[in-house]
Amino acid sequence: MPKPKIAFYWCASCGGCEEAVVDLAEDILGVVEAVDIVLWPVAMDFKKKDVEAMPDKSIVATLFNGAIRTSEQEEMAHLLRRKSQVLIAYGACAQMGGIPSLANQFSRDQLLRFVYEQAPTMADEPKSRPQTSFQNNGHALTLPQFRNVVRSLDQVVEVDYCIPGCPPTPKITKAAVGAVLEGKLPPKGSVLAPDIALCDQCPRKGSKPADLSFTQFKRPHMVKLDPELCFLAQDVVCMGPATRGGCESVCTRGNMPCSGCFGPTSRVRDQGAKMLSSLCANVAAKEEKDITQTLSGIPDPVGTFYRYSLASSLLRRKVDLPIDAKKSS
Amino acid sequence: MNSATQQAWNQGNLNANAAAQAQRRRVTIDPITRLEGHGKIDIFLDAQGDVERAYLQVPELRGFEVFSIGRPAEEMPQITSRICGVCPTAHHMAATKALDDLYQVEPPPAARKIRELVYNAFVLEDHALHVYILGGPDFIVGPQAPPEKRNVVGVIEKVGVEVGKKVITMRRRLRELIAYFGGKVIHPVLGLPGGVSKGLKPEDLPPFKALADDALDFALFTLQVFKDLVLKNPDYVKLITGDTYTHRTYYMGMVDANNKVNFYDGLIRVVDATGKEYAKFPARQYRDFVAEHVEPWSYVKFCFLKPLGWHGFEEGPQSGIYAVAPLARLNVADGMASPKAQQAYEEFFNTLGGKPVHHTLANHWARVVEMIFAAERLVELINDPEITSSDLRVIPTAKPVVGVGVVEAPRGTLFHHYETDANGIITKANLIVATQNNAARIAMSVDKAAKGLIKKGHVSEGLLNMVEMAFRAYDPCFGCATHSLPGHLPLCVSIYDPQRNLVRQLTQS
Amino acid sequence: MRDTHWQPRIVAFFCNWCTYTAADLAGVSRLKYAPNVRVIRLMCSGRVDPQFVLDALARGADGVLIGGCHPGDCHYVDGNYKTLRRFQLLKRLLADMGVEQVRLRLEWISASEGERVKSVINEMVEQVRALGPLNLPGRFADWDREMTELEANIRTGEEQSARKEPEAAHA
Amino acid sequence: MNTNGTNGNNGNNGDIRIGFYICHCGHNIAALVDCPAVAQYADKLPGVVVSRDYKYMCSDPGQELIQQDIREHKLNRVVVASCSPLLHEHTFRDAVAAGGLNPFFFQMVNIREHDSWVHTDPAEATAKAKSLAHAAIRRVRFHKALEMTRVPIHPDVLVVGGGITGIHAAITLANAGKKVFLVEREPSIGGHMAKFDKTFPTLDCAACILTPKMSAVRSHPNITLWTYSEVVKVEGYVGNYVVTVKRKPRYVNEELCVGCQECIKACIFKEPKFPDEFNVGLSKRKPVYIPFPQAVPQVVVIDPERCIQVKTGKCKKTCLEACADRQAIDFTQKEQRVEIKVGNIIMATGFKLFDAKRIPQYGYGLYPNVVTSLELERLVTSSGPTGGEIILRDGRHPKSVGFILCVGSRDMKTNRWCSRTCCMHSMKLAQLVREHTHADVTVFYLDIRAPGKGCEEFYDKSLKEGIQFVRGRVAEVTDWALAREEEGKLVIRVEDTLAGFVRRIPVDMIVLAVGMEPQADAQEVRRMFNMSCGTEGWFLEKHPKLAPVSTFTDGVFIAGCCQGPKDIPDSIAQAGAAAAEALALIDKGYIEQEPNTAFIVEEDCSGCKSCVPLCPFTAITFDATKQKAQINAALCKGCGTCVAACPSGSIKQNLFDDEEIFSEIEGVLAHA
Repeated sequence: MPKPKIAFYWCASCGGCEEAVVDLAEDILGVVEAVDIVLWPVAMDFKKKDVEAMPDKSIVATLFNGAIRTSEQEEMAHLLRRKSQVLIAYGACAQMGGIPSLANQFSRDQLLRFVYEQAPTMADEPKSRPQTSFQNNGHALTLPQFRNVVRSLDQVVEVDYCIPGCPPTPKITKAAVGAVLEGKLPPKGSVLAPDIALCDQCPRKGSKPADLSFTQFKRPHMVKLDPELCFLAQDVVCMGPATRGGCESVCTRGNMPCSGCFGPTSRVRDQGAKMLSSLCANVAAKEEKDITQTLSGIPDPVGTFYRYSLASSLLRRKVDLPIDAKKSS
Repeated sequence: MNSATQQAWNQGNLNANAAAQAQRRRVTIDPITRLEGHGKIDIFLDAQGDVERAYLQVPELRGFEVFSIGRPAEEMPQITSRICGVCPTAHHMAATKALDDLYQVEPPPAARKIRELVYNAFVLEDHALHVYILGGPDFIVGPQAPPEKRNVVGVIEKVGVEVGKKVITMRRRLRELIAYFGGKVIHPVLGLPGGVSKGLKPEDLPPFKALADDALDFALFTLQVFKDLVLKNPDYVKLITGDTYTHRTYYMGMVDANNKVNFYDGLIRVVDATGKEYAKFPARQYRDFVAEHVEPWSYVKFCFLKPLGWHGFEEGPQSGIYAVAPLARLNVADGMASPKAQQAYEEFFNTLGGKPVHHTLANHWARVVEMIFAAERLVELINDPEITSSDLRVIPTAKPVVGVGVVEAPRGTLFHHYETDANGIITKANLIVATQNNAARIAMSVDKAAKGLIKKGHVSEGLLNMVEMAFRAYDPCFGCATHSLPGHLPLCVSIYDPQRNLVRQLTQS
Repeated sequence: MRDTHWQPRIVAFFCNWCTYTAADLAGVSRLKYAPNVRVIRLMCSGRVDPQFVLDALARGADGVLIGGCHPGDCHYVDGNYKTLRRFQLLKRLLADMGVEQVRLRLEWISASEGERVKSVINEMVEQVRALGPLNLPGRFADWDREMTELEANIRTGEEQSARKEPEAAHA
Repeated sequence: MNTNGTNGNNGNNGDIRIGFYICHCGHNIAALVDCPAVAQYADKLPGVVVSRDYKYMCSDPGQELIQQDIREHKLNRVVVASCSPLLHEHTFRDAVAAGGLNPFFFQMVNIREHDSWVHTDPAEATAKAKSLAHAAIRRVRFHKALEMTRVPIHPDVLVVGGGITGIHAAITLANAGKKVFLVEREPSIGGHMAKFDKTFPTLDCAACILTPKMSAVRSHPNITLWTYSEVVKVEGYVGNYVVTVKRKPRYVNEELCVGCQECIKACIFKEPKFPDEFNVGLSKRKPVYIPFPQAVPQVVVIDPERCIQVKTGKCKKTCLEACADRQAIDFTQKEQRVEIKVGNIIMATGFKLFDAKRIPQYGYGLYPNVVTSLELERLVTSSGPTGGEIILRDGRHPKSVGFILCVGSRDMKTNRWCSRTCCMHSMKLAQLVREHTHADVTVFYLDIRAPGKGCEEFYDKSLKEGIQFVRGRVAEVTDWALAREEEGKLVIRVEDTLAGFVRRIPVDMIVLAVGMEPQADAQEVRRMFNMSCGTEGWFLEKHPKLAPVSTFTDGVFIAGCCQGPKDIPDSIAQAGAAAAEALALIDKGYIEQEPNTAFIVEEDCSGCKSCVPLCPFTAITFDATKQKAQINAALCKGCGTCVAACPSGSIKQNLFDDEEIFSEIEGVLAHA
């Protein structure tokens, strides 16, 4: 019996997800024995045509990381969707847009203009920008189109499962891959991680008082962080209560608060809104100006509450940004 | 959607076939690398089948500089680490240092030492990854070896199972040290302006002391492996010193007060192709020396020395193109700040004909020299009595305005530059990523290698690999991408079982 | 496209005890106000999950109105304070996300203030009307059009040919 | 077993079969909303099996229609679009239950108060009705079978306020065998009524009718009377309130004091020196005093602000000596806080009088002979500071007296409302003035309001007794004489709106008929008791007609002037009504509550504790063993604040769950 085919692919991501799989090396040996990895750009020579040549649905599962920002990434998402029985969004970027989707607060033009024209080190005169197609001495060169919107994978193609995290931990990756191979998959659409918030497993859980209310929020650099005490009890915003567990509390063990990379639980549609709701409800102030004062300790609500999930949030993108229809950027 | 997409592809294929008739021959290596996204090389051949021009393209952009705007500055170490999951620690540290500068705050000695400890551990494990798994196979196994051998599997066959174990164990242990301080090894969280979030408990010290000693042994062992397998092979030496991979450019790197190599802190020094100091400046002055150029065919920006200006992809003293990363660092420094590394440094230059060395492939060796230095720093730092101090933070009080931080990432000089409002909210960010410094030289290398190697339309797997070697030596972040393992096994995962035993499937091909 | 027929749509979340009752009173008093508001009854404005606000906007509401008891009047002691605090930060968040301030409004309307239901609704409808449609479903569709135009962005022939070539090269 | 329908069609599994009904409400809805069109629209929505419009859904045939359809069409969800759910939700739930369905498989759409009555455009009103119906039809799908929760009622009652209203309510309840706690802020019960001489329109002696009731309170075995005490905290909910009462130290042991008043005589202050509150400052008292002769309890009180011993600890304590071996005086008393459990609370906190100084043109506080109606009341009382003699400040008897009505009432600049009693009260005083002094009396009025039983006759009597009535709002009171006859007098300048010219009328004494206002601390009090106030600040009844003594908080009732100005008979009637409401609850033994409680899904809860401090009813606790939060359903009032706040979505709420509300949002936006 031929081994099941597995593929890995990346898009707008940092490569940390790939590293995470590499870090898993010693652990998933058993799994690897059992599968045939047909595509893994980080480790193997990859030819798109080879994938195109595969029969549809011939890949048992594709672990797809990274958000979608370019036309090329969209194409690959469609291609791999066609070729895969199970398409898994691997990591926060594929699942929710990730940190790159914070770019959804800015227009494509703002982005390109700054990077290629306004950056303090830009020296060219006249200014120019990369072109999606360019002729150079008869050499036709193309670049993929840079999209207006950063998208999570499920906003481009249908996704069967998600493995959360920035990056996902070896433990949940191993469990997920095992589940795929054993065919013991939960209902479609599930996130393959515990469906309970991080506090459940946080070593600091016990230190949080049951009557906590906030008179101020302190930014982490403003306070000497107690290595044992719940961050919220130190007035430092921690996304743990609104974030799915399963990461083994690595950040709080590193004495920094959770920033939410595992995304919300299945019962929450918008991670940021929920965290905002919970934190604000527990603000002590009653007078409008005192409330404002307390909340001024959260200077960047979007970046704080949607650090990894802006693309998949209910609003998705700063709503008044233009759509630049031009093909060349 | 699926059917529409299918149609689109069909249409595209039709067009392709039609266009193919009219096209000159063309070779695409896609994708190859990872800067921000993958890279690809397009090589254009002329009618004779010789290379007209090879382009290294980076087809992706994420725009961190822009979406950093509006974020609290103290979040930058964590946000910018997502630029790269391979070298998150480098971004994390550059950002953290930029925050120190922003808030004009000096971390307590223990915090500084922890940062350096973590950072050197990171450089060491990252270099080890490259030497043994990503770039190394080019040499250890040989550039013309069959592809299924030209990977870590082949390396292990050549150097032995025990070595393979050693590499993997050492990387794991080093990464555990990073995770101890940083929470996680991929995207650590320890950096804060004026210190680090977490210290070292005295009871946790002994295993790390042992690790540091083992790391030094390992680094020295690696040098020996390199000497045995590469330097003793005249073909390889010829390859390294051959013209195909040689450019006479400027070099940039960080040096300490004694002009010795330092990864974490110091001044940026630039030397010209003769090794003469061209400039030496603190991070804050980077804008006087570094500028960027845009090519319409790549999303990556090409750095050059600002006073010299951009003159296209060319060598020579008038061209502002410069190199960073191990070879550049060795070229700009007067030596290494630790004895064994100094020894290796001297051997390096003595062997390759004195300073500066212009052979791109010498980067591999320079990397090994740096591994020794990183390991020696580890030993020094972990034995520093202050390393277990709990005095880890200075709470900033200054009004933030602008901060620039620089570190030597494994892949070269990395600048983070932030400007903020009085509340410490980012109003402007500029990032000069390590590989960007090298981008122009890499492009030249690829072009030169392609031209030198591909003749009369003869393109073999081995030749393509040698083209790839031109940029892989720079280790441009996931230079590994093209390391094919057509023998089905992914290179990193298939080697050891949980008991760290080498497993049979390795020979499968 | 249908600007001439466009009417603002406002989703309102009214607490059972004060604002909903006040809206009943407005009815009993036969006050006349703009028909653009759809009221969803909740027991307390404290039940208004910011997700509801975002969901309503994302589903096509041009504005969201939250009505609760006056501070100190909450039937549940201080549910409305929780709403006020959420509202403050949510409003900032919406501003950061490009949603105009008047599209989200919080009003304290006691059970006896039927008149205020009328004036608040009329005022808000006019303010939102002046802004024009938010139409997020339409904007989402506009954003995603770049994906449906995939054909146009598929590599043109020359590139596709390149993809064919390596085979020859390897041969 | 199929008739009760609790199995098959009640379950959440299987097909959803919705019946939709739109009510014409005669013309109330149908005049504006195209009901058949809405019914047609609803008929096409997913899950709708039956869709009808009908003239009066709340009528018996209307309800029967629903029940019949439930049986015939096997409906398992019902939506009715008609009036406000606050009015008829129970009606239709009962109808649905009678049809064999769980009553909570029902959702109501408000298209009368929120639609047909407030809009004018039929097309827009119809569109709105459709989208509201759509929302309900989507929502009802998620409804679950629920049961009303029963909360047992603690039989004891707290009455707050010891005026005539509170007294009557307390006695009524006590007579029914219920234990009553009567809490009064002042040292004695009696309230305003105790200060009155006679009461209108019968002119019977106020003390004669009040004193026996006060005594009854004192002696009733079922009444615990706490004077000089205030409620400081109210927790819990209907049937189970926990109330904290602050008992201020009176430095006299109530059990031991027999009211002999020897201590007052013996006080180091030989003469009364301090304004006497009971006589509105018209007389003086000592630091140790008894508020008035009939005070209940008959116990002295020591004013801590005046008593040298309390203030400095350096008094000879002659009072102690006078009290001798009774040892009732106790300077070591401290403020006490007592916690009591009661099932119902009756608020009878009364009113305060308008401060006449707020209308400076009437000269109160400036001219000594401008007095308030209550001051005059004390003057005419035989037990008052002057022994019933009506005298001016200089001791003369007034020859002419003017009454200015509506001072702080029916006045856009102060209070808009009519205080209801001042016309009658003023006429009563006018008659008494006539009787006592034979002075000329002129009443300046806007309208004479005499609607109570015997009141119009009393007005007639006043006219017959020669009291002058001048219609018009008095512009000012001045002592600036323009004519000889005005010298040494107070001149009332008024536009006589009947005569049609401005008059100047000189008098010796002016009585300001000050109106009633909510108590100064009404806002704090209502917050403490979780009640609402109208815009004027009076405690708000649940329904002005149908539930005049109920509040929006179950188990808290209001009676007397705290709800709005009223006279003694009305106050007593409300006191009885409130007592009856409380008795009804107590004797039923339990109250049914909406099962809209929140609950935590244990396996989903991460134990982050974010919800715990949010609950004002302390229904949420943290289970340290399980490391999860949990909600005590008996304490939960169903506000849903914790549901909205749970950062991991692990709290659900019956009747208002996320999916129900999200589906409503989707529904109201589905129909453009």
